[in-house]
This record gives sequence, C-alpha cells and structure tokens, in this order.
Amino acid sequence: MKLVSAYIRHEAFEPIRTDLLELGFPSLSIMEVKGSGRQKGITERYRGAEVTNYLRPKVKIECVVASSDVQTIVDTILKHARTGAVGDGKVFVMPVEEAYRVRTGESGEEVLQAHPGAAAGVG
Amino acid sequence: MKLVSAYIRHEAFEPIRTDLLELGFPSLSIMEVKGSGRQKGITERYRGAEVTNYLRPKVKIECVVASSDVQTIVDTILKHARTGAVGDGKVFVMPVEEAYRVRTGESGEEVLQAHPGAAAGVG
Amino acid sequence: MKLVSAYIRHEAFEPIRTDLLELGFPSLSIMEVKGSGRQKGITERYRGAEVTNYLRPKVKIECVVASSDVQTIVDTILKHARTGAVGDGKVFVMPVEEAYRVRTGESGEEVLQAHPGAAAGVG
Amino acid sequence: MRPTVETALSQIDTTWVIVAAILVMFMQAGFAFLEIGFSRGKNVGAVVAKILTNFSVSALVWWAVGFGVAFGGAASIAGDSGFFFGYGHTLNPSFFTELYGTETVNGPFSAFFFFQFVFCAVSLAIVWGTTLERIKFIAYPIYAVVFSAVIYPLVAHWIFGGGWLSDIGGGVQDFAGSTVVHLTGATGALAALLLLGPRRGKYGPDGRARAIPGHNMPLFGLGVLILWLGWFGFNPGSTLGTAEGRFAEVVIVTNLAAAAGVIGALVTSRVLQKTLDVGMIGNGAIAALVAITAPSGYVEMWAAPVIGAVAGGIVVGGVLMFERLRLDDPVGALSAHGLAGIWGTLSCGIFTSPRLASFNGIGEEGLVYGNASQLAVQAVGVVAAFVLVFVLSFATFGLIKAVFGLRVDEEDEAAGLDIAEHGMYGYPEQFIPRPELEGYGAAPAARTPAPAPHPTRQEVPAT
Amino acid sequence: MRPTVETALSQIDTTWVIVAAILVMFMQAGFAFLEIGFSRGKNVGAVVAKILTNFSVSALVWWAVGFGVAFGGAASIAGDSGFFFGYGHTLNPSFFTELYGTETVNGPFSAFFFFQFVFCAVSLAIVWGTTLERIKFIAYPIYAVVFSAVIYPLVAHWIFGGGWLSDIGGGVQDFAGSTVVHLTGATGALAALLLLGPRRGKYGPDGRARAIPGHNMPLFGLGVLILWLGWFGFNPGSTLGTAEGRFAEVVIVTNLAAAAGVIGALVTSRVLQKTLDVGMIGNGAIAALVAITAPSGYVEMWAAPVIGAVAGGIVVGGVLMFERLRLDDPVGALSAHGLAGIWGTLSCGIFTSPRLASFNGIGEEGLVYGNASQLAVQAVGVVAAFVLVFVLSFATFGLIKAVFGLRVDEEDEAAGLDIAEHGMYGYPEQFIPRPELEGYGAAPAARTPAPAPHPTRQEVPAT
Amino acid sequence: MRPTVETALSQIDTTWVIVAAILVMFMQAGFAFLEIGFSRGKNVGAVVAKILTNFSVSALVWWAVGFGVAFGGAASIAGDSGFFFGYGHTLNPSFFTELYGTETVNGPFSAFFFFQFVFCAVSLAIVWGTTLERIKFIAYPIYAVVFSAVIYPLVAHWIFGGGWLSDIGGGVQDFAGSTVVHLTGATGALAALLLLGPRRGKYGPDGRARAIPGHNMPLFGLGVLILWLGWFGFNPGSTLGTAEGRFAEVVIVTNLAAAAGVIGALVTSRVLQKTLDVGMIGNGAIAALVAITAPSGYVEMWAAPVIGAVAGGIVVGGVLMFERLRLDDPVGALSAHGLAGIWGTLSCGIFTSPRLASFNGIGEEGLVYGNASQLAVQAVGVVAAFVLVFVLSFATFGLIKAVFGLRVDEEDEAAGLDIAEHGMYGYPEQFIPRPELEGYGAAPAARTPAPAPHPTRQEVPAT
Ligand SMILES: Nc1ncnc2c1ncn2[C@@H]1O[C@H](COP(=O)(O)OP(=O)(O)O)[C@@H](O)[C@H]1O
Ligand SMILES: Nc1ncnc2c1ncn2[C@@H]1O[C@H](COP(=O)(O)OP(=O)(O)O)[C@@H](O)[C@H]1O
Ligand SMILES: Nc1ncnc2c1ncn2[C@@H]1O[C@H](COP(=O)(O)OP(=O)(O)O)[C@@H](O)[C@H]1O
Repeated sequence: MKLVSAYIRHEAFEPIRTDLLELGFPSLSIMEVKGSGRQKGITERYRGAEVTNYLRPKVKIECVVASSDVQTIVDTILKHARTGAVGDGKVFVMPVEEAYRVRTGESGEEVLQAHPGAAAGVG
Repeated sequence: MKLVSAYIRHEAFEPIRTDLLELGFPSLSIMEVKGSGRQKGITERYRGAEVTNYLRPKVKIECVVASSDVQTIVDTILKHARTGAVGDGKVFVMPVEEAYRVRTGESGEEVLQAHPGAAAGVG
Repeated sequence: MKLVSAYIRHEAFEPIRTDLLELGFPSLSIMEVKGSGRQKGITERYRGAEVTNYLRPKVKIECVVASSDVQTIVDTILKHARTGAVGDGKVFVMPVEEAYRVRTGESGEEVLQAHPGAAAGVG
Repeated sequence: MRPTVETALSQIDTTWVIVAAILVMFMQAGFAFLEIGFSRGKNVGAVVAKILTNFSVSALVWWAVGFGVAFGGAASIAGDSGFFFGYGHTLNPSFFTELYGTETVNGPFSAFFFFQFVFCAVSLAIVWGTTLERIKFIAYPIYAVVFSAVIYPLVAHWIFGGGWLSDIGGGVQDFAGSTVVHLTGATGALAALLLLGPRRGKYGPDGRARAIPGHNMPLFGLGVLILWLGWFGFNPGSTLGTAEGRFAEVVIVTNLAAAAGVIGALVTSRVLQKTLDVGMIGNGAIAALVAITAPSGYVEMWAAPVIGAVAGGIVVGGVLMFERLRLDDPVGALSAHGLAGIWGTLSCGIFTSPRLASFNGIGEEGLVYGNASQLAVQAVGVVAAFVLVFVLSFATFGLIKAVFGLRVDEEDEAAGLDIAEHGMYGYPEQFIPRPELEGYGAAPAARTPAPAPHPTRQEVPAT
Repeated sequence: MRPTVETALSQIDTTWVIVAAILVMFMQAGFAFLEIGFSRGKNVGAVVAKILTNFSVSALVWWAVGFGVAFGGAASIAGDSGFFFGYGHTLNPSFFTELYGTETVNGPFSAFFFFQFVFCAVSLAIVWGTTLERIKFIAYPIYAVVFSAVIYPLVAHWIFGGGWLSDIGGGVQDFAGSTVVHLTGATGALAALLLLGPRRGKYGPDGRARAIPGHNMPLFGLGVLILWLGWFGFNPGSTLGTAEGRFAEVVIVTNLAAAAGVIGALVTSRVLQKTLDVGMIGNGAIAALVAITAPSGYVEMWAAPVIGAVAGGIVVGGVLMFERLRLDDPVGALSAHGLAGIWGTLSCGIFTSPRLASFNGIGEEGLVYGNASQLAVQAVGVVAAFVLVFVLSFATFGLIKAVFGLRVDEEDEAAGLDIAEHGMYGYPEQFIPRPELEGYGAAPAARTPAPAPHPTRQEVPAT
Repeated sequence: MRPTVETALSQIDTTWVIVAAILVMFMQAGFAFLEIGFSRGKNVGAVVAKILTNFSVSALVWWAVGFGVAFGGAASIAGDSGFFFGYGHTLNPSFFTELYGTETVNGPFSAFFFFQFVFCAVSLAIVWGTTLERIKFIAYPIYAVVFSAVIYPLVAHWIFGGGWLSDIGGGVQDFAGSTVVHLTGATGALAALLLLGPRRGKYGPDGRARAIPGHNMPLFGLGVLILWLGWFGFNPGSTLGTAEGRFAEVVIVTNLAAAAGVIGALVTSRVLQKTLDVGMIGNGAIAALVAITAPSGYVEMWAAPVIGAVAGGIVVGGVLMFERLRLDDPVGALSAHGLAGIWGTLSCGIFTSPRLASFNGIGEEGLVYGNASQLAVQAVGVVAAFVLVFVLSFATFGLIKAVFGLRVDEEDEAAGLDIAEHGMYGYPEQFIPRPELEGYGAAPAARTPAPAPHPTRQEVPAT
C-alpha cells in the first residue's frame, strides 16, 4: 500500500476528484497547505509598513491505494494539475504498512477504496 | 517507530485523546481535513445557481509511536471512532525512520511520548 | 528521498525558511496543526460554563529532500525552533519512494528542490 | 388660515415620536446581531432570515388585527376597532383618541400606530434568542401571527391601552414596557424553551453544562450598542411627545441605568466567574435597560444607577442559575428580559417619585417615599402578564410541536440551520472546502488557455 | 422681534428634513454591507474604499455642479444656477424657491440641498453592486463625476425639479424616486455590466451558472437592516416637512410594503428555489422598498402590502432570470432596483388615490380608481429616464474601458481586489499564513531571551 | 394657559439636541468597530468590553462630578455646581443658564447635559485606539474616572464653559471640539503610549517597522461610516438649537470637509504608499471630520473642502511619520485626532468668516479675511489644552503603571487579550480546535445510540 501525496493548485482538484471517482477511487482526503518553491514573494503594504509573503496556498491530496494502483493515481493527478507554469506542485509516493477501516475494524488493502475492483486488481 | 495516521469524525477525538493520555500517550497532532469516501454529495442552493460538495470535514490524527505501541494506538482509535455508519474513516500506519525532540535535540524512540514507560516498553 | 516532517512553533518558521532558502532548499509546505504534548490544558470560561483546551497551535513543515540532505534540514530546524521550553515540538523523518514535478512530469530526486546543487550532491 | 402654536406642537411631537419609533425599529438589527454573535457560525444566516420574517409578519398582522386589539378602544379586556388601520378610519374612544384629539385616523395618530408597532416587534424578537440554533423555521411565522394578533396586543391593552390593569389601584406603572414588552417576550421564550429542550451537546451525560461559545463577540457588541441606541427611542419616545422636554430627562435616566448595569455585571462577573466575561458585560447593559424601561418615566435621576446596577447583578446571577437548571438559553434572554423585566416593573413600586406619578397621572409614589401599595399593584401586573402570556404561548408552541415539530432533527442541528433550512452556509468560505467552492475544474476548456492563476503579477520564477 | 409660528414650523420642517437626510446618508453603510456580504472574502476591503470614494466624489461634484443642474431653476431640460452652492447665493426660481419662500440660500434651503445630495449618492451607490469583484478602481471616480454632475441631476431635474417630465399629463408621480434614484442606479449598473461581463468562473464551458456564494450573510443582513432604516428617511423625508403629520403615514406605507416584500420573496423563493434563500429574503425587502418609493406619497395604506408583495416576487424571479441571461449581478441590483423600480413607478398609475394626487398636486388617481391615463404618463417617465441614463452611462463606461480598461486582469481577479488594488487583504488572517503574518523570526535577538510563547500562564508542564 | 411660540421653539430645539446627542452616542459603536477592524482577531472581544465599560464609567462620573466642573458656573478655571445632576437642582449662572433662561434644571437643560456627556465619552474613547492590543483592562476604569471628572471637564470648561480660554482675545473658536474633544483624546493617547511602548513584534531588532495588519476591513469601514453618521450630530448639534436652520449649513460644511478628506487621503496614499490603502482612506474621512469640527460653525461652505483635503493629507503623512518615530499607534489616532485636531483648530484662525464670528459672538474673522490675531488666539488654545491634558494624563497613567502595571505580560499579549483578560476568545471557532470545541466525546453514553452525525440527510452511501 502506498500514500500518494500531492501538493497542487486548488483549481486542479475538481477534475482530479471526478476522474478518480470514475476510475473507482472515491476515497481521499485533502487539506489546505501553504507552500513555497520557485517563486518570488509578494509584498503587502499596510499603513506605511510592509510584510512579505513567500508562501502560496495549495491543496494537498492524500490518497492511500494499493501499490499496483499508484501509477493510475499519479497519472491522473499529473494530467489535470499541470498548467506548465511555476507553482504546479509536486507528487510524492510513500510506503504504508497497514490500513484499517474504522467502521468495520477490517484491515488490509481491501479497505482502501470503495470500488471493490480497485483493490481486487492487486491480486 | 511508526506514524499512526487516522482520518476520523471530530466528535470521536475527545475520548481518543483522553484514553491515549491515560495509556501514556499524550503526544499527538491533529489537523482539519476534508475527505471523500462512500458518500453522495450535498447540493447547496444560492440565488438560482448550485454548487455541489463531495467532501466532508474530518479530523486527521497524527501520532508517532514506538513500533511496539502501534496496536494500542490503533485499537484505541478504532474503539472510539466507530459509529457503524458510513464516514467513520480510516487508520493508516506508516514507517518513521528517525525522531528528534526539538527542545533537547535528543533523538530516538524515547522522545516520542512524554510517558517514560511508553517507549521503555519497546525494549 | 525522505520527508522531513516537523511540528514547531509558528515564530520559528521564518528563520528556518530563510536559512533553508540560503542553503538551497526553497521548496517546502506548511500547514496549521494543533498538537498536544507535555502541557496542561487551558480552561476557558463562558457564561458560567467551561471548556478545556489541551491542544496548542503549531505549524507543521513538510519538506521532501534527498536522503543525503536530511541532516542539513533537521539541523536547521532544530537550531531555530529550540527555545528550551516545553512545546518546542518534534521532527520526524520518513521514507519517500518517488517524487514527481507536476509542471514537467519529471520524477526522481532532481525534482525535489529548486536549487540545482541540492540534489546534485546526492550523487 | 394661519397655523396655530398647537399645530406646531403637534408636528414637533409627531416628529419626535417618529424619530423614536425609527430608533426602536433599528433595535431589530440589535437583536439580530446579539443573537448572531451568540450563535455558532453554522447558524447565522438563519438569524437574518428569521428577523426579517418575524418583523414582516408582525408588521402585517399588527396592521390588520393587533393594533385594534391593543388600542382600538378602552374596554377592559381588548380593543375592538382600528383593524386594517388606515387614514380616515374611525376609532373607538380611548385615552389615545383623547390625547390626539381625534377619533379619525390622521397623521399624528399614524405616528402613534407605528410607535406601538415597533414595540410589538421588539417583544416578538425577544422570544427567539432563547430558541437559537435548534428551532424550526416554520415556528416563526405561526407564532408571530398569534403573538402579534393576540398575545402582545392583550398585554398592551391591559396595561397601556386602558385595560383592567390600568384600573387596579391607580394603575400599573410600566412607562415603556418592562412588563408589556420585555417580560412578555421572555415569557414566550420560556414557553418555547420548555417544549424545545437544550441544544445538542450542551449537557454531558454527567449533567454538567458545557460551554458552547458564541462565534463572534464583535457582532455581539454591535448588537448591544444598537440596542442601547434604540432604547433612546424606546423610553424617551414613550413620552409620546416633547412637552416640557420631559423626554430629555428620560434619556438621562435611561443612560445612567444602563451604565450602572454594565458596571454591576462587570463586578458580578468578576466575583462569580473570576473573569470579565464580555457577553455578561453586554447582558448587563441590556438587563439594566430592560429594568429601567418601566420606571424611566417615573423615577428621579438618582434612582437610575441603583435600578441599573441591581439589574446588572441579576442578569449574571440569572444566567448562571438557568444554566444549572438545564434551561439552555444561549443569549440570556430569560434573565435579561425576564428577571430584569420583573425587577424593573417592581422597582417602580419602590422608586417612583410623587412628582412623576402625578405628572403621568398613573399610580402613586413608591416605597422610598413611604407608600407600599404601588409595589403590590406592580406585582399584580407582573403576575397577570406572565400568566396570560405563558398560557397562550405554551398552547401555541404546543400546537406547532404537535403538528410540525418544533425542533430540527439531530442531523440538521449538527450541520447547522443555515445549510439545513436555507440551502447555503452563512459563511460559505468557512464551511465549503476551497477547491470545491472555486472548482474551475468544472471548466476545463476555459482552464487550459487560462494563464496559471498566480495571485498577483509579482509571482514569477525567482530563478 | 417675537418669533412667529411660521418660524417654528420652518424649524420643525428643517429638523425633520435633516434627520431624514442623515438616515439616508447612512444607507451608504447599508449598500456597503449588502455588497460586502455578497462578495467573496478576498474583495471586501475594496468595497469600503469604493463606498467612501464614491460618496466623497459625489458630495463635492453635487455641491459644485450637480445641484445646480437638478434644482437651479425650472427650465425644461436642466437648471442653471446654484453651482458651488453657498449661503447667500441667489437661485433661479423654481418650485422649491417658492416652497421655501426664498431665492437666496439660507438654512432651511441648505437642508433641502443636503437631502437631495444624499439621494444622488444613493443612486450612485446602486450602480456598483452589479460590478462587484472585477471592476477597476479607476472607474469609480470617473463615473462618479459624470453621474453626479450630469446623469443623476438631469433625471432629477426632469421629474423632481420642474423639468419636462413633470409637465406631461399632470406630471410623472415619483414621490421619492423609484425611477429617479433606483431605476437610474440600476440602469447605470446594466450599462457597466454589458461592458464588463460576468465574473471569472461564474459560467462553466457548458454555459451553466455556478454559485459564487457571498461570504457573509450576517453582514448582508446588516446591510438590509440599515437600508430599511434609511428608507424611513428616504420616503417620509420626501414630504420635505411635517405638515399634517403626513410623513407618519408615509412611514407606515413604507413599512407595510417592505414587510410584504419579505413575505413575497420568501414564498417565491420556497416555490422556485425549494429553499428559504437568505439573500432572496433580504432582496425582497429591498425590492419592496424600492417599489414603494414612488407610490409612498400617493397611495393609501391598504395598497402598500400589494405593491410590496409583488415586488418581492419580482425580485426573486428577476434574479433567476438574469442569472440565465448570463448577466452576472452578484447583488441582484438589476432586479431589486431596476425591475422593482419600474414596477413601483408604474404602480402609481394603478394605486394612486385621488386624495393624495391632489394633496401632492401632481398627476391623477390610478387605475383602481378608474383612471388609466396616469399609468401611461408613468410609463413615459420610466422609458425617458431609462434611455437617458443608459445612453450616457454606456458612453461613459465605454470611454473608461477604451482609455483605462474597465476590468482588472485575470490574475488580479483571482487574487482578489483587496490585495491587487489596495495592497493588503481585507481579512489578512484568512489569507496570510500565520507564521508569515507573525514572523517574529525576523527578530531573533528579541526571541532568544523571550519566554516560550505559551498562550497563557496556565501552560506549564503537566509532568 | 395657551402655549407660546417660545414653548414650541424650545421643544424643537430640545428635540434636535437630543437627536444629535443620540447620534453622537452611537459614535461609540464607530470607535469600537474602527478599533476592532484595526486589531488582530485575538483582541476583539476586549474592545467590546472596553467600550462598554468606559462609556459607563464616564456616564456615572460625568453625572456625579464632570458636568459640574465643566458647566456648573462661569469661573475661570472650573465650574462649581451641578454635581449629581438632577431635575430641580440649582446651577450657578453661566452662559448656558442664560441661554436656557433657567438656573433650575429642567427638561431642555437636561438635553444640554446629555449632549455634553456624549462629547466627554467620545473624547475618552479616542484615547484607547492607540493603546490597543496590549494595555491592561484595569487602566480603563481608573483613567476613565479621572478623565471624566477632571481632565475633560477642565478643557471643556476653559473653552466651552466660560473659562479663561473663552476670554482671551474674543475667545478661542472651537465650535464642536477639534481641541476640546479630539486633541484632548489624542493627547491622552500620547501620554499612555509613551508609557506603554509598541506592540510586541512591531519593530524588529533592525528597528524596521513590521506591518501588523488589522484583521477586518469591513468592520473598520463600519466604524468609519458610523462615525461619519455620528458627526452629523456632533457638529450640527453644537448649534444647540435650530435657529435660522443654521445647523443645516453645518451639516453641509461637515460633509464637504469629510468628502475632501477622503480624496485627500486617497491621493496622498497613492503618492506616498503606491497603493490605495483602505485604512488610510477611512482615516482621511475621520481626520477631515476632526479638522472641520472646530470651524464647522465658523466657516462658509467653500472653505470646508480645503480644510478637509489638507486634513486628509496630514493624516497619511502623520501615520507614516509616527510609524518611523516608533510610536506604535494601531489606529492612527495621534494623526487623525491629534494632528488633524490641531489643524482644525488653527484653521478657524484662517477661514472664519466675519458673518459667522459675529453670529456665534466668539472671536473674529480669520487670515483670509485679513485678520491675523485670531490665529494666535487659536494657537494659545491648542497649547493650553495640550499641556493640561498631557500633564494630567501622564501623571494618571504613570500612577497606574506604578501600582498595577499598564501592560499585560508578554505571554498574555501573544495569546491575545480576549483569552487572557476575558476568559474566552472573541472568535472561538478561529482559535479553538473544532474537536475540542464540539467535544461530544465528553458524552459517550449519548454518543452510542445517536445516529452518525451526517451533516445532512442527503449523506447516504453512494454504493
Ligand atoms: N520538496 C518539497 N517538499 C514539500 N513540498 C514541496 C516540495 N516541492 C514543492 N512542494 C510544494 O509544491 C508547491 C509548488 O512547488 P514549486 O516549486 O512551485 O513547483 P515547481 O517548481 O515544480 O513548479 C510548493 O508551493 C509546495 O507546496
Ligand atoms: N484511501 C484513503 N486515502 C485517504 N483518505 C481516506 C481514504 N479512505 C478514507 N479516507 C478518509 O476517511 C474518511 C471516511 O472514509 P469513508 O470512505 O467514508 O469511510 P468508510 O467507507 O470506510 O466508512 C474520508 O472522508 C477520507 O477523509
Ligand atoms: N509523538 C508525536 N506524534 C505527533 N506529534 C507530536 C508527537 N510529539 C510531539 N508532537 C507535536 O509536537 C508538539 C510539541 O510537543 P511537546 O510534547 O510539547 O514537545 P516536548 O515535550 O518535546 O517539548 C505537540 O504539540 C505536537 O503537535
């Protein structure tokens, strides 16, 4: 099992979510993050003083899937998140050792995604 | 060392925190996330137009513990977070390679939890 | 590749970011978290009732770097985040298996940080 | 025909009454923001819809029915003319037809009509703070109809309009309505609360109250300040004119009481709660304003700080007490309008000065001037009003509960009234995840050619 | 010399007109908060800057030019005296110099000047709600100059000031400006909108409208309540005095209409939208107030709820319609001020009573009293005003677009007007990451000796 | 006895003064929201508690002592009657007992009392904006007592009440209190600031100022608009009556100045800051209103835009200057009330017209009419007031600092005054983690049988 963890632009999320759902991956979590990368800061002015901002709002997607599904997820994200401009973000893949579904207490790959076939393909 | 990472309902947090504290695991972090799983969207109406929401608010708990303590943490979370209804969430376990306590600069399993016995049990 | 994941005080962030930038590590993400550790709760009073707070605001830094750079990052964080008082936080290191730059679709260590030398040092 | 001084005086009086009524009308915003401040962020749009709806139902029903019941004649129980109020209509004689020198509706009498309407609307607004965050929307218009057609008009008639309570003794003294307006509203609130129960999560299984803090103290403060402002119409406007500049004295009396109420609540909060609770300080002002409402036309200036300070203490103690009694009243209306309304009405029996009893021609001086009988009259007024309003309100809310249900279901309460009853959050950016709120993904065609959405032009590669 | 009753009456009238004007002035806050509530959080500081700037430009230009064009004489097209208004200046004769019995500017006439100014400012404020969240700041002062010097004064002159529209038939009836003020503002808004286009992301590539919910229903509600308050200056103040207490009747008429508008919108929203849309309910109040503005001095009380309820229905239907027509109007001003302004003006032709037509000495009774001709006159008034304002506004905005551009670029629109045009967010804590906002890291020297920043003293090690 | 025209006039005047006073009272909300908007979100509930407390202390102390010192006689230094003000009490003769034709307190005189009180309360409110986000609560009531009993009454007596500054030359011209009210407040603020120091984190170790942006520009805007509204009571009410409709002229003068102040600040902000700073634009309105306060009764309309525009420039320059001087003034009161107050007072010496100097019977015409002496008199007034207020305020704050400490400790400042001094955040949902705020976990028994808390009924399994 792997965690696919992506930092992307907000407006990329909706098509990603839609595609993943169609592909049988409804389950994911997102959170608001602020990121810095290859960008200059923005300087804000207020009553004669200034404050500079180097961080930009991004959304982080966390999606745990069976190892065999990682590439599908990554490709879907890359496809929709790319605008070609600086700030498109990064995707990372990390190992996950165990997974539990709280509702039932079950564990293992089959708890990962709602779509029955999603984990089935893992063999 | 492992990171136990759980996406659960907000109202489950307080009993989990209380139990973990009693068991000697006071140290954890939480963050607000929005998740989707096996749920239909909610449609909001506003001045003749609509917007649909597929994501629901959840809280994510991140708790790094010694490997030998993982099951205690997972069990505590499962016990309190279960309502039996869709949306109860998931718990994942991930490997952690090193840990540092900022205050002292120490590293290793003994920095993980305040309770001295917590890491001591790891042997 | 590793993810350095640090829970620290808000006011420590700015010097850390500045130093990391100078060292060639501009890329990182942060998020607001609430954490508990070795601290008593705060009791709030409101119209005759009370509510107790055990969690304190912290900022979490997530920074993925080449394995050879981990120590630099950790040291930089430890250096600036330490006040010596309870609540300074923790730093964890976790394995990362793959990384993609969304803008280009490239993968591998060289996508991690803007600074060309940063990953180059990995060899 | 050359205009007479009487014409001029009538126009001045009409001007003042209308200005005062407009100030009282604005108290609707005061109640709205006091309630919004004390609500959680998920229940705030509902307050806006509620206040507009109640005020509107009340306006129409008061015009059609309520005014006639309250002021359409001097019978002992209810008035019986003035329905569907309009210019040129004829009214049955009452104290007010005499005061205005006409039984035919004209301009100045219209000012009186409107002034009395905004009082009814204030009384109705008071009912709902206690029921915040869980009552169904349908309860508002139904109760508003009954309240504005029957409940409030009856009380108003009994005390203000020449009904039986203005006949016992020298008459119940309630200058601007500590009982008529405020106790009435709070009693309606109590009836609703008993049928409604506390908010979900307010009391743990151990029975201990849990704080459910209001989400916005600045907006609460706005509410308090607007109410304070409005009270300068409420009490001084109840002179119904400008004769001898009496209304200016009432302004001072009102303000001194409110000020003392703030200090009284501040001190009591410090002593009982070990903190300076912002909500309690604001409640102190409101409670003192409620308390001084009845005596504002009857007492000398020196009595005002006393009455106000006691009210400030009462409201803090009352809120703590109701909290223990498991009467979950998010805004403290039972204390600020109920207990303080009772205190204010009774305080006439203590502090009314002979000069002002005779100036108003109602009742007698109070206890400190050596006369105990007025206090008894005041007590009768309080009890009569409470019983009437409680019975009618409990019956109305009981009926609503039986037919429609009074309370949203648990899921809706957890989600908040805004999304559950109004289709959208009051603060969408707080509740809808940003990617879903913006969702330009719905527009992929538009997206591709669009430039990368850098927040500003300055966002360019640094390297 | 002993003062006369006439002196007293003049001073009363002046007092009422000034009080009314002050209430109308405060409607600026109403528009500001209605717009703020309906905006996203990234565009809210800009509204504050905008409203202050427009009101200010308008004040200066009205004083220098606008008042003279509108009220500086009784010519058919425009007035021609009263520029750079000041005490002791001489005015060309008009209805108003007669009313005030002076061609030399004095105190009472100054009250009239100010009352008319705040109307101009309201009309200008109406223009901008439709253009929210995307128009460039530079457009405000330029259009404000043209609007306050020419556009509004011409309409005001034609209908209020003795111009040609007050001469056709018995004159167009527009008591407080459903057409002069509200339709004018909405027409300016339409002209701007046609040149501006919808907000980014409002319509997907499939053409379907997407909800862009306003960020704050409480502040929207504040706006509505302040506007409602201000309308008690707007309509009743248009009596320009207190004679016979007529203004008190206008107060009631205004309030009944607004109340019916809320109910009308509530019901229509429930039927068409299957929810109780908070914004629509508020819009219902505004639309009804707009509609009753023209007839408020001409109709009997019973007609007010009818006029208001229809307006409440119109505004909901109108908002849904404009949404489909891809006319992106975030606040619904085209419906609430445009459609309802037209309805209100026409409704005089239906409901004006003979008593009040003759009291005002303008026009005749309406359709329900058996006279159809006034309705035609009203229609001419609407069309003439619309054409004049649309042509001049479209030309002005077209010029601004050609010279400066009317719309911020895509990046700025995405980032929000606050940061893009005003250098700082209106809610910095919502948009700037907390570590960067606080950034004590900039002060390492100060940091080292500082105690760990525990939020309170109670934060001590538990072990 | 038939009422006389004089009675009618007295009642009109009383009505106007009371209405004006009520508008000025509401300025408390203006100050509250201006300060709230300019504060960080962790310090907002404290502002509500503060404003209510100060206004209340001031009300009681003014009634008991302050009024007597200010207006209880015409001695050169202080008045000596009118303590514990009440109906029927006897006052020592002064300009005002003559004006009202009575030495015995009655209704109209009560209006005067209240009007003067709200001025004192405004002056006190001005003090605290500068001390935001770090001063201890205990400082408020203590300073409020001294301020309302001694400091403000002395200045008011000297200039308004017949004291020595009304005797030098033809008297200092300060129509509504640019010096008496505004400079006094700002001077108190300066004294407090010198003892208090800048907010934590305002100046880095490099000495450079860091922006600490206020959290809410809409609420700031609300504050500005309410203050603007209130100023229509402040200046025009200072006519103390309606004679000749003079107050309507003052309304226009006030509004033209404010408008020019907005434009002045807008332009200056664009030039000096390269942006259109929302806070500066609002400050421009305030500064211009402050500046026009003294001359509003003395200058012709044409002078108002000049005075206002200069004030708008001054406030922007002043804010930038004080920022460099390490005088950390979060709301810009030193500039908007201090510098602009001085400018306004001096501007009488420049622009006062002969007509109005003689109408008021105070002082002479100004520089532009060829007379330089009044400017000197004005300067004396400014200096005298500044010295008096500074010395007394510095002593009072110094004493508070010595006994209680003036500033919360570093931890409390970091955590915010709301939680540190009032036991709860002003925006709990922003600061308390949601699971802890809701915490139904505390109710496990209740939890088990409860249905899963889906936000709405629509949340059902999709598969
Ligand atoms: N190494 C990293 N660790 C953590 N987050 C990163 C990292 N690199 C990029 N990010 C996240 O991705 C966002 C976009 O990164 P950026 O460097 O602008 O992308 P690129 O240069 O590849 O176009 C950043 O704002 C940050 O949130
Ligand atoms: N594979 C996953 N990756 C990341 N987050 C997940 C995943 N599965 C579930 N979640 C999180 O858990 C929440 C509840 O999931 P849900 O699918 O409703 O649970 P279940 O179907 O097991 O009852 C989601 O809202 C999401 O935040
Ligand atoms: N084991 C852990 N897992 C997750 N987060 C942790 C852990 N330990 C500490 N934290 C985070 O670090 C913050 C500071 O921890 P604390 O225990 O106060 O540090 P210390 O005791 O080492 O000074 C906590 O508020 C929490 O956010």
